[in-house]
Amino acid sequence: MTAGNLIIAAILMTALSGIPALFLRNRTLGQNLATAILVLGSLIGLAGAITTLGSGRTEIYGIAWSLPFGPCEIGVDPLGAIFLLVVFAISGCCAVYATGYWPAADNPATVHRITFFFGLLTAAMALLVTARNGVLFLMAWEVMALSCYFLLSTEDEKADVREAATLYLITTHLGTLSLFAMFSLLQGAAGSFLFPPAGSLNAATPLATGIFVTALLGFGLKAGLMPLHIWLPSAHANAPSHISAFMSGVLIKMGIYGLVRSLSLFHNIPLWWGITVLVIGIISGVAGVAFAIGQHDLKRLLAYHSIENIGIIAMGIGVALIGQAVGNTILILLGMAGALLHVLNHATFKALLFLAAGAVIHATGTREIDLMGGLARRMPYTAAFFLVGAVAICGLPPLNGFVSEFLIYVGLFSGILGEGGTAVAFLALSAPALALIGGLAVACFIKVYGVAFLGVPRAEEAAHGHEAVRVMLAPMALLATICMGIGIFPRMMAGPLAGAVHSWQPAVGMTGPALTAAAPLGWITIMGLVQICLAGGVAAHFIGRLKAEPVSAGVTWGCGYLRPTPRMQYTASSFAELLVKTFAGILHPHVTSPAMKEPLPGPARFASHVPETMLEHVFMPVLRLANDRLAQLRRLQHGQLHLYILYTFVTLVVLLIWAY
Amino acid sequence: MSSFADQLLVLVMLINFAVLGSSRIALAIRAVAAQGVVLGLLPWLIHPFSWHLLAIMVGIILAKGLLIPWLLTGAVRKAEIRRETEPFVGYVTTLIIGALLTAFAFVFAEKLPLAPAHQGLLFVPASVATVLTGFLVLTTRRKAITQVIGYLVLENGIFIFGLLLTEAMPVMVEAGALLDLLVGIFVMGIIINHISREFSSIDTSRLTTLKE
Amino acid sequence: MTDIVVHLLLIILMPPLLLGIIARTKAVFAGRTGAPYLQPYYDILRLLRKGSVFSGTTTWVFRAGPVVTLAAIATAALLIPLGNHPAPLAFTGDMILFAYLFGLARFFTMAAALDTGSSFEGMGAAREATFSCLAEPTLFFALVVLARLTGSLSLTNMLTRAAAGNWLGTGAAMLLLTGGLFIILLAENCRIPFDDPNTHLELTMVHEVMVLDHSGPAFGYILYGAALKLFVLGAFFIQVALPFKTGVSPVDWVVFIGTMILLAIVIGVVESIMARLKLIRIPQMLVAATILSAFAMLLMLR
Amino acid sequence: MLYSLIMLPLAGALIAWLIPGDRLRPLLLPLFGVLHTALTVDALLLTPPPSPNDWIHLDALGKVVLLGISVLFLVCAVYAVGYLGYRRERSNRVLCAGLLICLSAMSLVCAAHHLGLLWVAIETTTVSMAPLIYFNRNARSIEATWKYMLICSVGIALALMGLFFLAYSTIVAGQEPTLLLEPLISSARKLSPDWLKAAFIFLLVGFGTKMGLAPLHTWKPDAYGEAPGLVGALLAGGLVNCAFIGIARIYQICTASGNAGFFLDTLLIMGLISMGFAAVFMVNQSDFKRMLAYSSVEHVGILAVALGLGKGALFGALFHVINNGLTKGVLFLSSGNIHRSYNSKNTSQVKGVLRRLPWSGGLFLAGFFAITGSPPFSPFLSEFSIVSSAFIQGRNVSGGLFLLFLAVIFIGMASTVLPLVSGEEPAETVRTPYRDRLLTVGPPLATMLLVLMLGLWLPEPLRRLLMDAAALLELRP
Repeated sequence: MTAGNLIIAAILMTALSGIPALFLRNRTLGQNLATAILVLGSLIGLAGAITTLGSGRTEIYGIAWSLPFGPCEIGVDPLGAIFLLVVFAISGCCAVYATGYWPAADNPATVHRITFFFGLLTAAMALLVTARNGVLFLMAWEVMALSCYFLLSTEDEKADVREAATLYLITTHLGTLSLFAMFSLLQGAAGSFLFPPAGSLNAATPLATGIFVTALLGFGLKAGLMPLHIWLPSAHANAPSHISAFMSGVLIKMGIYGLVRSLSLFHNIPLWWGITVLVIGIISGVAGVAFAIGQHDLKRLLAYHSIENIGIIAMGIGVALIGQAVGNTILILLGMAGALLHVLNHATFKALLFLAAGAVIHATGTREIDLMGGLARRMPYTAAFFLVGAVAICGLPPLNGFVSEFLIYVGLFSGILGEGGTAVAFLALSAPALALIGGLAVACFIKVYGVAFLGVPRAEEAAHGHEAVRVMLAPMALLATICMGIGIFPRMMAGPLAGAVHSWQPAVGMTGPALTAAAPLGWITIMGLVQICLAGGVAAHFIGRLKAEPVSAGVTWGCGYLRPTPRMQYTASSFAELLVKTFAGILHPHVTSPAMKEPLPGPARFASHVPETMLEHVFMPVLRLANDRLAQLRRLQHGQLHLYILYTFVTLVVLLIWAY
Repeated sequence: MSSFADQLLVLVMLINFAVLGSSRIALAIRAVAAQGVVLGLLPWLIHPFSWHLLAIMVGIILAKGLLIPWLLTGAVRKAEIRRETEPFVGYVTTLIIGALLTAFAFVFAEKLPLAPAHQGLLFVPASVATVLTGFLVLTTRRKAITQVIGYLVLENGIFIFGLLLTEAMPVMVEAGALLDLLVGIFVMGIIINHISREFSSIDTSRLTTLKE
Repeated sequence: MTDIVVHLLLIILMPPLLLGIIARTKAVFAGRTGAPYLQPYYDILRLLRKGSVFSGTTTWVFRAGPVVTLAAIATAALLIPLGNHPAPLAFTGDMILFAYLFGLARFFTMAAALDTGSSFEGMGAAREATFSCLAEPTLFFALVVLARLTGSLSLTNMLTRAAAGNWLGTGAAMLLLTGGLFIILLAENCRIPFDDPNTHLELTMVHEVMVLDHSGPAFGYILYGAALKLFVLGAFFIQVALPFKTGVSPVDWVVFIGTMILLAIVIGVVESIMARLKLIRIPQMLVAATILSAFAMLLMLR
Repeated sequence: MLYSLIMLPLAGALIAWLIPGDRLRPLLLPLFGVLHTALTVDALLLTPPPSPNDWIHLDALGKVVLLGISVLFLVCAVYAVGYLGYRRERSNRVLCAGLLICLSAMSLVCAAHHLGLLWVAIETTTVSMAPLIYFNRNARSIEATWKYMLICSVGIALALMGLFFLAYSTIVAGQEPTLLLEPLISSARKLSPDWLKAAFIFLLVGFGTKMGLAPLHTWKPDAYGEAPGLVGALLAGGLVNCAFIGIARIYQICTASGNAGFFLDTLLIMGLISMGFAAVFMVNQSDFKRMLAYSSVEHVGILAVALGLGKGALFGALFHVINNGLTKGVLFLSSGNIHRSYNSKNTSQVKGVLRRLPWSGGLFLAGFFAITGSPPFSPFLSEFSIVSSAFIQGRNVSGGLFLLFLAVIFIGMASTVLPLVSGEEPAETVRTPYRDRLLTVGPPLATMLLVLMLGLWLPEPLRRLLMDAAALLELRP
């Protein structure tokens, strides 16, 4: 049983997982059956991906198809395997979670829709990653997009769900159209719809430039790079939470995969490609997290963090491209390895966060964090898992987020040491940018965690929160474990990553040790352990002291005020106010602040809300303008028959005059 | 002989102007009928006699000269309308435009080579001019019936050209031409009746509910 | 080996002394006798022996806060070279870990603050979050400059190689850098003019207000952690600002300790002669620091 | 053999006219539909030896279109039984007879190799459709019919003029005067280029009117909007393809004449203009049937562009003829159901179709995805092969415009279709007797599955057939 066969089996199983349920009268049984099949398929797929990563071999299978687009192949290589790992792992977790979060008993109308399209979505993604023919790729791509649309619009009786779904569908289709152009151009360059071997195309041609631009457009739209991210926040916010987790964890990574895969086909890459990707990455990262800080809808906030992390991944890719341009293999290795590892890491901790958020929303019935508070008491496990995710996404040691950012940082710094004016300048600039992103992320997540889980309940909803059921907690626990595992023992990823980078750019003749040499992953383990030991020591001492000395409970010190009420707690808006003010230039927040005139002001409230500025201030106005212009043209269809005949007449005459 | 054909063609073109200038529908119908008769005579002049030719002539004169005018007059009588009041473009203007179009037709005809047999004949300009006139009527008149007349003129123009090919072209294509003409007019006649029933008038400028 | 022992001894013993010196300096300026130099040691030891009071609203996060914070700062202390001596733990890219450990410490301090549900502590956390992420880039500009300057990716080399020679070579850059770093040093350690460690107007405070509710051993850890942070960042600063080195190990230790004490005095002086900034001015100062170090970087890359 | 394809439906029409009962008559349609399809398949399988100078014989091009038309008619015929079940108030004599006459005329179009005959056949389809558009007998339908009739007649007249020019070009060139296709193609190089150009222009405008290329498309939204769903389906999936054959025949001659540049450019430009027009009119279109009409304008534009591009796009063009026909069938039939059920075709009243009519709504949605070229439906394959051949030929501007228009059209259609199918159904909508039944849902469903199948697996015979047809249109150097 080779890796490829395993993957193919997994694709088939996941694709069909939802079908039996359609014919079962007992919906709960159907859901469980579908989940079981899906999980089994995912496990098989994981086995396949892991074998590939272990062996580092590439397997190509020709498949017989009758479509007039040349031969068709599918293949599994380490680069793809990394993404397959993500697809199958997260898919399995979300499916299990769904049985608790979206039980058939409570949602008889929609459960089949969800299980069916979820399986289809998983399979489409896996197929997408293994496709080696442009047309097959496009088909998988669109099946993915469409099934995701149906999942997203599950609750289409809600108006904003409909809006989000429509926006998503339109943007994703625009991306697909841009990919039409890209694969056509690629066919022109390679002479066939089959993907040419990695590094076989010369990037210094206008054709290649066209491919690069269209790829950036098409895949960037899916990945949610600024300013193409407009669909992402509302989509992630309005989908059912496990779908949000899957979208944010995996779907947008498919855009990254497409970008990486299409870039892998080129050699002799011009510097400006790398710089473009790097700068776009920086913009997405900083702007994404800045927008996130302004949100107080839990899921919208997490969605903007997806944009941020996609930005970080793009920065890694940019570093790798710059490395190719200046011929510095260390940069290629570290940048791409960092990017790929961050794909994996973001998938895990973002899925974890969304699942935890789902549990919270399930318990409190609201997405508004200002209505939560004190949940750590009522749902301790969820709170703990969310904390793990939060620390990880902030890139703080000793969790996995740190490792991938560490790789990218080391890449940046080793680029800075090298020669080459422009490149060095941009790399040097991006290190502090990444630091800024990290700092803002910390600010944002301490806000979420503090306001939602700590303190005391701010509203009824939160007061009656209840801990999630086991089937919801188990996936979270698994994901949290992965976060810690990779964070403390990153060395186990060194081999796979190096293999993936190698299959991305065969020129880089690197294997496991080289990566560990370039970035001391072993030391990260040591430092992690040191941290844990120190913490353990202090904790032990602390506990000892607590045992030894009297411990009494009191009320929070209100600086003399003895009857604090929940409404006195700092809200998300007020927490973010200073930062939102600092970034008001790009955020355009809607602020309603009290105007204090008379000496003894009456009751007043402060609230700030950050809209999807790109959409509101750039895209919609343009579309509206275009629409008004077109309205003029629509008068041509005025119903006057004789003028219709005149059109015919004029066409005839014009053609005659043109001809003679 | 051929010069005489040319004179007839000039006559055809004059009839075009009559159609353009006439405000009374009855007159326009007669004019078209006359045009049909003239066209029916033309083949006689350019082709040697043959029974086949005779058949065609008779057929045309019957169809274009009698049957269709009869249908149209019937429609007019049903809808009780005498004259085309306020067309979209005034009569004088249409006449001028018609003149320009005729000129254009001659220019256009200049550019096209003729078969040796037809050198110096006015067939091409005449037919093009008539077609354009038909268009002009179609685009400038309000009443459905007048638009049908315009369509007839258009058909006549095409038929003029068809004469150049009478022997070259198999019968059934002419038959096709006639068939098309007849069926077209027939269906239109029916519809005109329905229009007058639905809208109590056959003023097509009222038919503008379907639009963006 | 001895170096490592000395290093450990210093990071364990010396930090509270700095606080003592600063306090004494301020007392002198205020014309008071002031508390003895070792007062902070007494305070910490006393606190460790005291019992604790926990607010009813708090959870385990509140208790974990000080522990994790102290552990993180202590780990960072193992990465920083002192004087001319390599750090006990040094590897490629350790400066990144160094920077992020402070992030971790901050995260848990703020979490503990928010756990109390007090509006004052929330306020403090909000300010801390804002200021620290504005301070972050400056540190990294500095790291970029040092990396470029010394051609190495490890704190030990960056700081020990940053010899007085650099000042002759790229004086302007170093000057800007020093300015920037000094601002960060004060801001990160909540000293005047950014924050006032011993006022009791909660509305004006940043760090102190976050730890209002802690008591007993936990508060002891916080106090010690703060001192250690001052020590570590101070060490970082002086090795950029005053890279005096002889190469003879004992002498270098003495020089290092001397410069640290000098730094403490300078901070004391600054605190005595400056007033606290208005809260809205603080971000501007931090951005200014960022700009200074950014210029320094540009000069380096040129 | 071939003649039976044409005669059989005529006989059917006669019978339909004679049968007195309205209940029984519709059953004739599926009967003759099946017979016709059987004959078609038979004709496709065993090919009579090609006889170039025959007025009627079936070449690959004709086969492709005939196949599409026959299948579509069968679908509409079965649907008609269910549909007319809801329209007992009207006599369906004219409808049934008209449909069958139209079928025979369409078959003739596919088989005709004498351009005169071809023209007569196309004309017959036009005339036979007029009373069908008028089926609803109200002010709107009569207006639509009148416009359709007059504009199409003008167009067809111009086409006749074009034919005359073509014939005359042979005379001028001193060739044996003929309107048979093969001789014309073989002697194309000798024809007088000026007359040929004129002929091409008149024929393009003529058949273009029938096909609905902008700005000659003006009758389309009205006719499609007012005609019953199945008539709309036949208009969009059948008659359009007949007109396409007309243009394709001229294309064969013109491209064989040596300097094809002018003809190709004209087609390309007309096609792009049509797509642009469609794009403009689809944006916030509130009447979903009119929207489908503009979508049809778009797709004839695509066909024209494909012809204009030539080379690899030709395969796409022919494949698209079939795909577009079938998909339009699905869309019009399901939209007909929706119209029946809500008794309105305005998006302001029609909402939440997926909840009220899960099957029709789902089909409409699927059809929308298919027609906008989303994989895995077959229109994706044809549209993609067209656009990719544009880019491969280095016609980046055309390709870019093509994609741009597709993008705008998708936005327009999506913002009309999605609110239509999704959401809750409004409370105040009228209750109508219509329910989704096997006879009204089965046919479009089968067609949809066919479209999906073709998108995933192109049967070898069909593929070879398309290849042969494309070879017929190939530019001969």
